[in-house]
Amino acid sequence: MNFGFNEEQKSLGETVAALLADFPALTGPDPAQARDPAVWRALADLGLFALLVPEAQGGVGLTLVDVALAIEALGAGLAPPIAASTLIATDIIAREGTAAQRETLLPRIATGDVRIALAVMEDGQGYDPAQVRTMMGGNGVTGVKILVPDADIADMILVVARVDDRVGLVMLSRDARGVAIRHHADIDPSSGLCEVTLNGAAVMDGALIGHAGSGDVISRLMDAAAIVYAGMAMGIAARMLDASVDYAKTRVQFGQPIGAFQSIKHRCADMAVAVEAGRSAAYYAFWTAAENDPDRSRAASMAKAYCGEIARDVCNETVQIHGGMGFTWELGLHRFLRRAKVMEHGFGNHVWHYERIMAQTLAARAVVADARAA
Amino acid sequence: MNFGFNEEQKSLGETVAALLADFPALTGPDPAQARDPAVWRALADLGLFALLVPEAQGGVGLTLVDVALAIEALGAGLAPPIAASTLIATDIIAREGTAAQRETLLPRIATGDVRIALAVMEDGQGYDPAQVRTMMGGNGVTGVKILVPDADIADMILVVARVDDRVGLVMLSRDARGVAIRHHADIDPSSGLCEVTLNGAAVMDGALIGHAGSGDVISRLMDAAAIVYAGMAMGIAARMLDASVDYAKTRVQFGQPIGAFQSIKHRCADMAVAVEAGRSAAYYAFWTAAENDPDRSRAASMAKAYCGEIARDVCNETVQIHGGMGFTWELGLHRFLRRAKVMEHGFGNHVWHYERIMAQTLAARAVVADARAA
Amino acid sequence: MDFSYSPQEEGFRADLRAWLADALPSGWGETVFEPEDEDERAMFRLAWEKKLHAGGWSGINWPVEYGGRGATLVERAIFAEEMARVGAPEGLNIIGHNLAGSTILRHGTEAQKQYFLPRILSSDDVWCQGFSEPNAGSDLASVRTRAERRGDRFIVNGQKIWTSFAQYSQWCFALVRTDPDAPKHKGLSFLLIDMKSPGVSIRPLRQISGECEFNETFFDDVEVPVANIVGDINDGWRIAMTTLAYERGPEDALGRQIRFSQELDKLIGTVAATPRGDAMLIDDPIVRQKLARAVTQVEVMRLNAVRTFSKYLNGDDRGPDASVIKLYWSHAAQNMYEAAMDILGPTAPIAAPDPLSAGGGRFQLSYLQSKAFTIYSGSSEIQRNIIGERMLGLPR
Amino acid sequence: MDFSYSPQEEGFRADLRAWLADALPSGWGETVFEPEDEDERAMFRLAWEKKLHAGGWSGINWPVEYGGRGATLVERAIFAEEMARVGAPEGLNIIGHNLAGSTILRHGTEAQKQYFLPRILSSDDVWCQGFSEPNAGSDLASVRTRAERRGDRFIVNGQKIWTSFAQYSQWCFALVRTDPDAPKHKGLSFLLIDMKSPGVSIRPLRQISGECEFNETFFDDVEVPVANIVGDINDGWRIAMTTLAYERGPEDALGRQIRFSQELDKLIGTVAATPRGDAMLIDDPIVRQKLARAVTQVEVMRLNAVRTFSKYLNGDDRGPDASVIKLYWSHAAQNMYEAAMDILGPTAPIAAPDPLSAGGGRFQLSYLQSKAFTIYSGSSEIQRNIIGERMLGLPR
Repeated sequence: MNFGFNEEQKSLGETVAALLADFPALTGPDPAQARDPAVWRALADLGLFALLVPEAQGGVGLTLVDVALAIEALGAGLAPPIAASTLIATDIIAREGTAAQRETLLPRIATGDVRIALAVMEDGQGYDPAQVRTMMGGNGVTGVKILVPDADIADMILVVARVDDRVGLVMLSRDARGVAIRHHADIDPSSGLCEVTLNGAAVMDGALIGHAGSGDVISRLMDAAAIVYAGMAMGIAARMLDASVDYAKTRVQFGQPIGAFQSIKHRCADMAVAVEAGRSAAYYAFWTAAENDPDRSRAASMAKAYCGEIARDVCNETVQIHGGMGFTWELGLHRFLRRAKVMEHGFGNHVWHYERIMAQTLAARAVVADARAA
Repeated sequence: MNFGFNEEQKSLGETVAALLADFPALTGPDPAQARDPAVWRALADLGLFALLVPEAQGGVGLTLVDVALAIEALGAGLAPPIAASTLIATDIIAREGTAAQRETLLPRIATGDVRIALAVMEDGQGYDPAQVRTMMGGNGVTGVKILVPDADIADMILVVARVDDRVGLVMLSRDARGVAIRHHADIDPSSGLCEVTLNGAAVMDGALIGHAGSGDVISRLMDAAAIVYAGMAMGIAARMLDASVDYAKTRVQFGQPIGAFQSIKHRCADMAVAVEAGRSAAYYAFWTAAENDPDRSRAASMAKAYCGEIARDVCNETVQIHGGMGFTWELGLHRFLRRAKVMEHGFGNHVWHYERIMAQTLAARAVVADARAA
Repeated sequence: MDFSYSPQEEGFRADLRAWLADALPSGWGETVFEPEDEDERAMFRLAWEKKLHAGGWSGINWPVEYGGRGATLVERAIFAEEMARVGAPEGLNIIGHNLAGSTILRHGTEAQKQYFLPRILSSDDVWCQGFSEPNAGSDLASVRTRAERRGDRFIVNGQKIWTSFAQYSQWCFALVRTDPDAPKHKGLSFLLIDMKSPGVSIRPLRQISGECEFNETFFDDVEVPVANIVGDINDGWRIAMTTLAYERGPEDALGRQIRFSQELDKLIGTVAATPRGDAMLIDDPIVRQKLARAVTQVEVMRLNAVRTFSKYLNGDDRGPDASVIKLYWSHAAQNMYEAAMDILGPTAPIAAPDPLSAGGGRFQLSYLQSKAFTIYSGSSEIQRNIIGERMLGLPR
Repeated sequence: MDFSYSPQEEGFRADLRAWLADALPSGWGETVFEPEDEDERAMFRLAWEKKLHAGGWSGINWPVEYGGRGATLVERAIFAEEMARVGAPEGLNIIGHNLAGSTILRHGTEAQKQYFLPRILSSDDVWCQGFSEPNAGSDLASVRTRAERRGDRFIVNGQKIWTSFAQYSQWCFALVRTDPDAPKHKGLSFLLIDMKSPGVSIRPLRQISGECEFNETFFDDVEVPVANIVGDINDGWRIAMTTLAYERGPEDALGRQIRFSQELDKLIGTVAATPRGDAMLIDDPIVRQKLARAVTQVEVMRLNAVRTFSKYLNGDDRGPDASVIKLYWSHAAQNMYEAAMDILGPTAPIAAPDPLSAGGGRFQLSYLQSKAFTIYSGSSEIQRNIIGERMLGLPR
């Protein structure tokens, strides 16, 4: 048992962070300027999208836990959400895809030639993927998906839809007939949130992912996405903590750095504890996903709920600690606040995940009780 | 319009506070030593129980708002709960009682010869008085009431029970046939919490309070009790704030009074703001009860929910600010913590009252909407 | 304690209500709204303020001799309630009315009162506030903007920041250093500066919400007549404390509370009309808890302000209670908007003009704006110091 | 990162599990419980510790030469898990094992190790901690208890407070002032004091929960051999910091986490079995949110401890991370018990032995006890100073 990352895992995180730092507009004040398409190519050239692809399909064959720190760096660097979406989709295809899907898609993902957006939510249905009304029928997929990050720049869209009375995953080409995309107006234009209207959208051959499998594909998707979002949330939180501490060391008021005042010092300490706590939850969840551990869904929900709350709190505190500078547009702290808020609502907010934790906890208790009774 | 208390109202509060201070065991460390029966007599001799009794029945004819500061003092001084219970019952009898009930009961209440306990809750039914199963039938009242403060020292018990398919209020003599009383074991022995088992308990003549009236008697009871408890909670909170500030001024660590450290100073400031906010909510609620304002139930629930939370938070903070001394038995801060916790759960906790606020708010919106539509 | 109204007060209410019914555009708040564009909105608000003034409803509590109508505190509260009831527009010259005017009334010379006060009431002069500087935020007394006396002029040099609405202002009241050698609180003066003076320049400062309410204002050898000092030279700190007491006080809080209350009502309406699965979002018990908490805190904001009004009415002086009021409303409002973003669920991030934005997308902008509440007008940290030291008597 | 176990580790677990099945009384945790009486419970816990020692399960991670079995950190975590699984009793000599032993192992002389360590492992010597004094709480370095050297003896005079379990202890480690003229951190020494020495007296100190876990301990001309100093004279502050790092560290947190986790499980079971109107309390969505938050925080307590264990395993030094761990668990546990009192509803205040007390009345006592968590072992304020200054590098 060891809860540490190895050198390769750490180095991966540092490399991604360094790469993103080369694109300062990503974290610059204007979210509308933060969607440089060159970032995708640079990440692909780095090999990021090959990491989760099995060696048989030309990838590196790593698991989610191996890329945990890289994902944290994607969060901290406000990378385009399509990077995370594609990694999540890769995990699903590699684990749940048919041999044909794997052979067709994964080599192209590995080289960065396929960007995949994730389309889960629909208006008026809350967060639960079981509630979707989008339907795959004989003449294609029909329904309206909302809040799909970076759908406009994706090559493919992985859609949660009803198929044969079950909720499943369908892969569409973004250019397919019957696919219409509209940008949302929203608080974080850099997330590229889109509404995707599917009107008998043409499906690809073998477009159903994992439908013949364990039936676990939707919960695997929600878990993987929750964990990746939790990791990115911790990236944001850790970066904001660093910004607060740096500011507290240099900003002088009343003749001393404000970090000498307990009101600032203690708040930084509480944030540091929250960041460590959130990382504990997130890293453990990454591990359960990598191992497909029985605790996976509970761990994923704990990470998503808790890390989302922490990122929100730390962003708020960071604005406060920066005082007047904190609420300027130019300093750009709002970029992290906005992104964190969008991510908080992606793939289930804390209320939805806390409810899911409770359901998982009670189910696990029932199993133990049954075992004792037997 | 004026949100201030007049001199008589203030003086009443100060007089009650001074009287209770003459009984140091009330706030001493041992809750089991804090039930001196002489306190009741002293409060009665002061005339406290005549205040809400109309002049026609030998009282002073004041309303709840006139005694708000006296009730705050009862809270701060950890007075026996029977004092508050009797004041609440007085308000109900004076407003909802029949002429006969008023003539029979109120003069004896005014002189302090009748102590009245309030029996609302039952096991397994939550906080809602509409859920009681205790029944008044032909051969008396049957059911089990729990968490009745000071039932053992009461002369009468006002019981929420089902009567003719409605929920009503029945007055019983504590000594009546079929009434059995058992002390609870609980975190605040000074509250005298009892289980009251009614087994065909004999009722007095004209024992039904307000049953022929507006049907508002139960909500008036819950509102009056919520408001009185909110007032007492603010008494506790204000006293704990004072204790914290005093300690922060005198306890020296690292060469200065700890109140000079922002971690303590700012927490005291936040408590002071909370105390002022809670008082705003409580005092307004007292006024709505005195005037039977249409906003009464919403104001009562706001006061009970909010002041209960504030008292809890301030008690917790006060223990923390006192450091090691704070968790000693001898200093006695735990007495306030324990009492506040018992009061938090009396007559609806914050969750129940927040739900009630929402119901009231939505009902008021509907009235406005109807008015606009008409 | 008495929350009921006298016949005179009810008469005041009836007059105002009748006037408002005439004065507001037909369909106001239902089909007619404020302009979206920031500049157009500012001009709309200015026009509304002038209309109020023409109707005799500007600065109602000021003495009649300076153009007010000597309204009581209670009438002032009624005024606020009625403005809320109809969702009246905000004003542009809030700083003029609440801060410049109140400060000049309290500390100004008779000549200053005669000149400035009527022009504030009529909003011929819009005002901005020149207190903060890049290195004097929480530590306000460390301002460096210098005013050197030369004959009957001060020559002002320096930079102010967070000067709200400077771009629309004719005048600025500023805290400046007139004695660089004195201890920092003792060398400050309170000057009234004509924004048209040569050497005044402004640069817009975009805030977190993307709006440009604030500015940096630069003073480059700006000449200010010595007659434009309020109070004595080097006594500016005391004058500024009065201004801050008004900025943080119940008048300001009551106006804000009304807007928060309207937004909360809109939120509840939105939630009540939002389907969630087979039911409505308002049926969710967790959502109801959050809303009820916001209802309570917004109501307490109002009660805090009214209670402090009553203290003044009963003869108490203005004191650190202004900090209590400001600390409370700023956090309560932040909590409310954070709760709104929580409650609105998956579509919370969707803003206007997206057709899917909940409640017309107003909560997203307010949410972002709310992050400034606990920072401007004295950060929460400063308010806690003031409360701890001046109200509770804790050591510095 | 790897949370799976090696065959050796699984073997360790199997051995322990088999031993525990034999060692615990039949019906343990179901029909057989710890004694209610405080003194009887202490003796029961001592007997259990001696049984563990006889079975070879005491101080398992200590070096074999001092009576341990050189267990790995992972085995230690497994040990904690298995003790949790069976709900094994706590020990009485926790301070001996975790603090006295660890400190002597790190800083003691060979003679001290040879003498004290086996006696700690066997719990022949129970230990208490003499750090705090009435005027040295958060400001620990201001201790006034004096030790004057006279030949081969120190003469100790003064008063300690919060000496847990002093009434059952044979030994006390104490921080005492050996140079009253030096700066306050530089004049302290770390002494091992025999509690049977003439001049030692104790007075029980009741705590908020009504229990007497703590004491005041008085030293009146107590003679302590100079051989009983740990580290150099006047170097006691450094030694004490080691002790505190163990007190706040992952070993302590993991043991506590297990008890919190058991109590939370009991709470969930109680809530699941509690009717509320026509349904069960566990069906209430608001209750479920609160429980899930507690589940998460209690799990994070465990993960924090394991993560810090892993840092040590991977070669990192003990540092301010102990403060992170302690600050987290203390507040998370307080939150949990506050939530329990919330969730249990009207009957929450009803305690054991009342038949109506929820979950057997255990939550009420734990709730009261939890108020001390954020105060003892260094208050939260002190932990935040340590984290702010030593971990984040913020100025003093």
